[in-house]
Amino acid sequence: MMPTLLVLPALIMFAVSFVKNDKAKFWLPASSFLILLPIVKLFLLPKPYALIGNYLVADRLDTYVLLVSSIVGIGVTLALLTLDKHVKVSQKAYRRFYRFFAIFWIGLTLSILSNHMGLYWIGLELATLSTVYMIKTNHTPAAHKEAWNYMIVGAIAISLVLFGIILMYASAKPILGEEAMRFDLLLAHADKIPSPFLFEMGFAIATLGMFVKMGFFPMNLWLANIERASFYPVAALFSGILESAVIIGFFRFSQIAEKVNYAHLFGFVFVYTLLTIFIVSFLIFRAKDFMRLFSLSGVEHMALIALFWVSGGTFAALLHFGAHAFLKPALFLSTGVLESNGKYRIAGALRGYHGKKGQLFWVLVSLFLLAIISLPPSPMFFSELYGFGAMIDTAKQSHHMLAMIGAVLLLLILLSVIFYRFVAVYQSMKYEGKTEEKKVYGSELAALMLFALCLIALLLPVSIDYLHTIGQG
Amino acid sequence: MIAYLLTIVLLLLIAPLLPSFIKALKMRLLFKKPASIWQGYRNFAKLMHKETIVSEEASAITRVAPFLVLSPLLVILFFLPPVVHGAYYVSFVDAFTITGLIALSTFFLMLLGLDSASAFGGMGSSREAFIAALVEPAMVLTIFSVSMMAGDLGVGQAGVNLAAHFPKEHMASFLFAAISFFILLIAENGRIPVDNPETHLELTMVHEAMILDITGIYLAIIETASSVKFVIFASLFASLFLPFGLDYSAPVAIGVFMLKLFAIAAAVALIEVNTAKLRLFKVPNLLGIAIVFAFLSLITFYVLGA
Amino acid sequence: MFQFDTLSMVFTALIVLGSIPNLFYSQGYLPHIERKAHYLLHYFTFIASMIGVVVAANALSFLLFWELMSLTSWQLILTEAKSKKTINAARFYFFMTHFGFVFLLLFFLIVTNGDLEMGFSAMHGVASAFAYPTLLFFFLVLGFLSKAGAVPLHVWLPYAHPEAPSPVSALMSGVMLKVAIYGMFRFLFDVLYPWPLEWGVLILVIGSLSALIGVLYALSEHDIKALLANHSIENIGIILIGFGMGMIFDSMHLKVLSSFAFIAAIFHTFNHMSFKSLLFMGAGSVLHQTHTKNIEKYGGLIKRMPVTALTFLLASVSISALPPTNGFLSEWMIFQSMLGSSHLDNTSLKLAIPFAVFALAMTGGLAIACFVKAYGITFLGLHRSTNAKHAHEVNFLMRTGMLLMAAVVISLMLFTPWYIGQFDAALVGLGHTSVYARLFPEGIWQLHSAGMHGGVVSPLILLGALLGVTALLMFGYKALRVKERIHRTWSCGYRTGARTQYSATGFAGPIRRFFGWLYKPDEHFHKESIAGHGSKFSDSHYEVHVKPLFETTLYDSVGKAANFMSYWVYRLSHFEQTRYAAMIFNLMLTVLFSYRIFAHEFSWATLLLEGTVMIISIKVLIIGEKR
Amino acid sequence: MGVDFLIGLFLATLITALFTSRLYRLIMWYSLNSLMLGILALLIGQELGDTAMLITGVATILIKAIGIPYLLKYLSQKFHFVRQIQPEVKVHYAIILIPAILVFTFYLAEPITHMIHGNANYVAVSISSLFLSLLLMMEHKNVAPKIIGFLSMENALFLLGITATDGMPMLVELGIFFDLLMAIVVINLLFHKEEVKS
Repeated sequence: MMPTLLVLPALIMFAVSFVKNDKAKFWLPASSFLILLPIVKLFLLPKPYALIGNYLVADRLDTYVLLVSSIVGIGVTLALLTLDKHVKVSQKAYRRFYRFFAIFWIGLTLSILSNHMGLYWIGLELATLSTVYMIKTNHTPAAHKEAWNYMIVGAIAISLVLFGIILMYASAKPILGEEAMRFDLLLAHADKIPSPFLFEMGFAIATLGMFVKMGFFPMNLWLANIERASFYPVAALFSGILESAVIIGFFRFSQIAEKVNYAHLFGFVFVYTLLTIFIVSFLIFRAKDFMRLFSLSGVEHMALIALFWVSGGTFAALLHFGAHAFLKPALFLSTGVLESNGKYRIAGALRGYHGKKGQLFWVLVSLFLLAIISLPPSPMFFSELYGFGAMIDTAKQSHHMLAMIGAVLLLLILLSVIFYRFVAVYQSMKYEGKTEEKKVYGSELAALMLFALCLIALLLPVSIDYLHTIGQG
Repeated sequence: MIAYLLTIVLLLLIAPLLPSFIKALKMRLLFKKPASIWQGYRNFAKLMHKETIVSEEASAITRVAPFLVLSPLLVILFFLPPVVHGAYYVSFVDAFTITGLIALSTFFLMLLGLDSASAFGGMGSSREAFIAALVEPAMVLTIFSVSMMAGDLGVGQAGVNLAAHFPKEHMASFLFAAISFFILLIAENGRIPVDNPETHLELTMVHEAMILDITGIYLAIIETASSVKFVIFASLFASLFLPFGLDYSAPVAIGVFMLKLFAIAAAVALIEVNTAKLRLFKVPNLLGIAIVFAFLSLITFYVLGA
Repeated sequence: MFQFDTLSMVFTALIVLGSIPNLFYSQGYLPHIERKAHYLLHYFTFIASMIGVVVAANALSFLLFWELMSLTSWQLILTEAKSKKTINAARFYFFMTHFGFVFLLLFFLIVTNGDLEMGFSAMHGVASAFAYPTLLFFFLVLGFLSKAGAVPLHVWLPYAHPEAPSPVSALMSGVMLKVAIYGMFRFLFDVLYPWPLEWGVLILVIGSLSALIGVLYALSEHDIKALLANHSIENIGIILIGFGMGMIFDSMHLKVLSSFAFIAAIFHTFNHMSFKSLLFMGAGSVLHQTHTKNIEKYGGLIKRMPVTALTFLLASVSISALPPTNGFLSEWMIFQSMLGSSHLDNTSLKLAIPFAVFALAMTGGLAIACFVKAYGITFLGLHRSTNAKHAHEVNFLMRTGMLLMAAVVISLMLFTPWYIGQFDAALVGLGHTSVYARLFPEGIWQLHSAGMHGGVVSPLILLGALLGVTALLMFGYKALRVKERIHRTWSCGYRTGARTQYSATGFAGPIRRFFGWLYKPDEHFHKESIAGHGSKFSDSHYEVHVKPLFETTLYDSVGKAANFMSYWVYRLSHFEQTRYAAMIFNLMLTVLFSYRIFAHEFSWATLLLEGTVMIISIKVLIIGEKR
Repeated sequence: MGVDFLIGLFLATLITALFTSRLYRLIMWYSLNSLMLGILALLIGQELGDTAMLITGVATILIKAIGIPYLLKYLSQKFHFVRQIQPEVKVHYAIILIPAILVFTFYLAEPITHMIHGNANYVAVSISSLFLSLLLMMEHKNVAPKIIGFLSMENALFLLGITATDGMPMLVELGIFFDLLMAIVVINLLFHKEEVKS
């Protein structure tokens, strides 16, 4: 019952996409709200709650991630209503977009809720493949090229993940048998794995795959290029839902790896993310259009989340994750308006809005822009404080304290490079350039409002308590 | 107390005398027919009877500034070291306050120069600001150095202490301070080689340029202020660097003090006769020497204790 | 969350004193601001966040309010963003303040062990257990001094403050910088106590340099608000000299002198708040009337704007540290504390302190020159532009603001003992010795130095004497009933005009020439000569600009380095467009190899091997051969 | 014994594919590669008596060794692929690289030899075939050989799954097959879209 309810909105979407009626699309946002019902129910149920045997299990972590990604899904369906107002898209392609969006959503819901490495991978692969088609909806040569690109790089990345999963499975099979695919059992028996090196190799390969998929070093620009070439909701889906699914995999794998050998895990992730942020910060320093800017900043934030998580700042990582998952789709969705009709101009993008809707729009976008560089009172401000706190705490217990504090300092300076660029972009958007009239539609505004409300909700004591319990549990 | 007040009155009275004395001495040294040494009083009396012409462009500053130029200097007179042993003196006022009061007077003088919208006034103020900026640090350093040798930061007390115990063990820094202070005396009072009080040529004027548009009683006040300033410097020099002769009975001591003042004036006159006025941009070299000596004096005292 | 000890309350009082007159002024200024809602929202949040910072009781709320303060002040600078200059200044400001925040963040994370809700006193234990306290000190100094604008982190100040609306400039320069000073007090005392001697010397040297450099660049400035901003650097330097002396004395166990120096520093903090706010308000009023910040376009405003001129004069006298003003008193205290050090037996101190004395004295002289220039060129003489000719006194609210701030200045002058009593209480709250009784042993009339054989100053007597003598003289003048005649200024037979007056550039000319080696001025001289004569010309134009040395060396090269780096990173990243498979291949190779080496068995030989293999592989597979 | 032999053949077909410069030949090598994998699965499945693995083996042979190569050939004819595919990495580099990769993976797998009861070399071979597939992908600029590279990567995965873990859970294997099919559908669609546009 519960699993059906969870994928019901996606199924409805899939079904509606075959209806050749223009008005049918209005059903989608309404139906997508339905997903909140089973999720609320999930929150109330005792955890872990088995949805389908041991395959799909809802625990505290994935319920939260599911909620976040579902809200993004709702937001995107809202914003999709007026996609055709901003970009050229045929009715047929539009419906196909919905169809593959539905598959994508189902795949990722599966991934997020899975308690099984294999299922997790299957969901991810399903989502990856369906994305290819979503990219293709845009009939431009660039989109075509990027779709292939995504197909191949995505396939490599996802194969690496599977390869890693098999290695990890192989390492634990002697003690767990076929059950070695289950996250919870692996976690429970992590310290008894007979060949930790094999596990670590598997973990390294799987993590590499996931990192490539999230655009970490050295593949920093591919996601940006793809998001540039495709319609803007794709970028929102990537940053909100796909990355949620990938990062929850990383969370789970690293939880196990932490028990196998914490020092190795930390060293690996620390060096890798530092490298990533180094590259990304300088790429951002030169970024000249919104998509690239936001996409690169997404990479930066994912790297930070990974770093916080392995440093023991689970609360910080989850808060940061939530904030990012709300902020980034909101920004990506607003690029549809900011770059009205394909003009990628940054200067003056926040000018030329009239009426209540316009005013509200630019205020919201400004707030999101400032929140993404973790200015208070954005949740990111707090998550970065706690995250870096966790890092310093780890640093103090290590043998290389000064080196690690130096690394954190470097990291913070790199982040301030990004900060500088964002400030420059924001000022340029608001105070420079010509004023051109731009139109904002209610549906987009509703999506942005939804994200804004969720951001506020993240800071409520209830949610903070919940996130704290995930960290402890 | 009587000696104290008497000294102040006396200093005030001889203030116009000293510049006239220097002028007369100079003229004699140059084999000219000397001007009367009472010329200062005559000028004062003449100016007191004249009407005041106020510039059309000038503002309220012109009407207030002359008083504010004079009053800090008058206040300083009360803080000088005693000239007679056992006389009342204000012991505590330190170098920074005295320098500050002099600077306050200069500040309003410079504003006065700028007020009349004349090119001369601005020029004078600009040059004065330049010179004052370099004089101030040297002066603070010098007086502090001496005060510390004397063992008290209050200038009055320092004068007394120096008279009681001449700092033979700190002769080096004492000498440095004396040289520095003498240069400052010349610079602050606009004597050759820093400024020429007798010229009205725009290339050379500093002090005179500022007060070119001041007339009548205002001019009298400003002139008094400049002579009071000379007296202050001269008596500071006399008390701090020539600290002897206080032990005589009051009239003799005062006489010795007056002699010292005239000796200083004579020294200034001698220097004026023997040097040419420096170009404005050479002035920092001279003041640089003062600053270096002042700094050396402090450092020598601090680090070497000599 | 919040705490209200004496130090916090003292600084809250500072903020309140700085803000209340500003509120009036700001209200008067409001009609000229287009985005009123934006302005008001950020303005009030700004004030509230400053108060939030000084009463915060844990790292979390401190950092929150701190960043909020930066955010709102940044937005306030952008209130009237019309020109590229404003936008660049705002960006630079925000970046610098964030840069400082980074260090503060690190500091707090280290001293709280990541538990940000820890109180300040609990941090002390963590900090003393930390192996490298000097590192913490450096973080703290970089964090707070970048906000306070001490050398070499001062470069943003002369850009940011002039671009903000005038009430905000007054708040930023007058009040916000002091919040950083509060931070220094709070965390050096509560968390990092006791201090090694070197820390104090460092602060002293930074302070001396800031004081000198600030005033020197102020002199070369023609933009009145930038001039004032440069003076803020100078005054922060003076405060830091006092602060450094306090630290030095404390590490030498001279508790009384230490308290004295700290009190001097706080007192100067208050004084600077009062007169700098007043000066910025005055400058704002002038700007408001003449629509230019260029000092060369002013002149003669005293006749048109008497209230502004009078208050500006008061503030100018005070900031120039001339007796008997409050500015003089605090500098006097700092001087006295430095001279209390004559018997300290430490060679580095014996060299550093005379240098600081010299710097402070030099600063005083140059500050006088600078304010004669600022006041004389702005308010005296003839108007140099049409706008200046038609200027009027500003509206009632703005005048009220200025007068109220003038009242604050005067109150600091008159009620020095009371204020010092409060500062003393704050220091006692921080665990220092009370020195109030030593400073005022004979009642409120005389302020004694805490040092041995220290000097004494009696602000009230001095003020009374000066006022008395002046009044007497003026009364005498009145009694003489002198005849007065009004006449044009004589200018060698030519007509007196605005163009024959001395300009600000000319005024500062000698000093600029003397310090030419430091300024390296950028001169533009253009002359239309007649018939080839060098000395005869119909038209000429002379302009001189001074770009700060630190900016041209330090900041520009950092910017260049960032550009260079990003260029190469960008070029490298573009390999992934065509060679993604090779990238992933090499990445896998590196990661697995490293895991093998680091996770299984480590040896330098294999590490070297890995390096070699990776270089070859990257060369062959990614970079490829040159075409 | 037979298992080792088949693995050797699997690797050999993959390496040969690396040097191929014709598309159809490449497809054939891929088909042979998949065939080896299928036979391997059947062999091991029979040894272990694992029906799931037998099914996998049959499916591998049907889909990967016959179905996909056929489909690819069909697509290439339909959409006129470039059939002359010159590897970008020069042969003399490849000659050094391939043994280097093998040596490296054996060195990599050395620590696990005494950790697991199975043969650690299987893991090594699987990883090296993963690397070789990546090499195949980076050698070619055209899309078709890249797809084959991706498919051989899938084969490397299966090899690992079959040899190192003695078979994965049925559910996972089916899932992988399902995804593979979907990948083919998407590839087909992508080509079709290209057709429609041009």
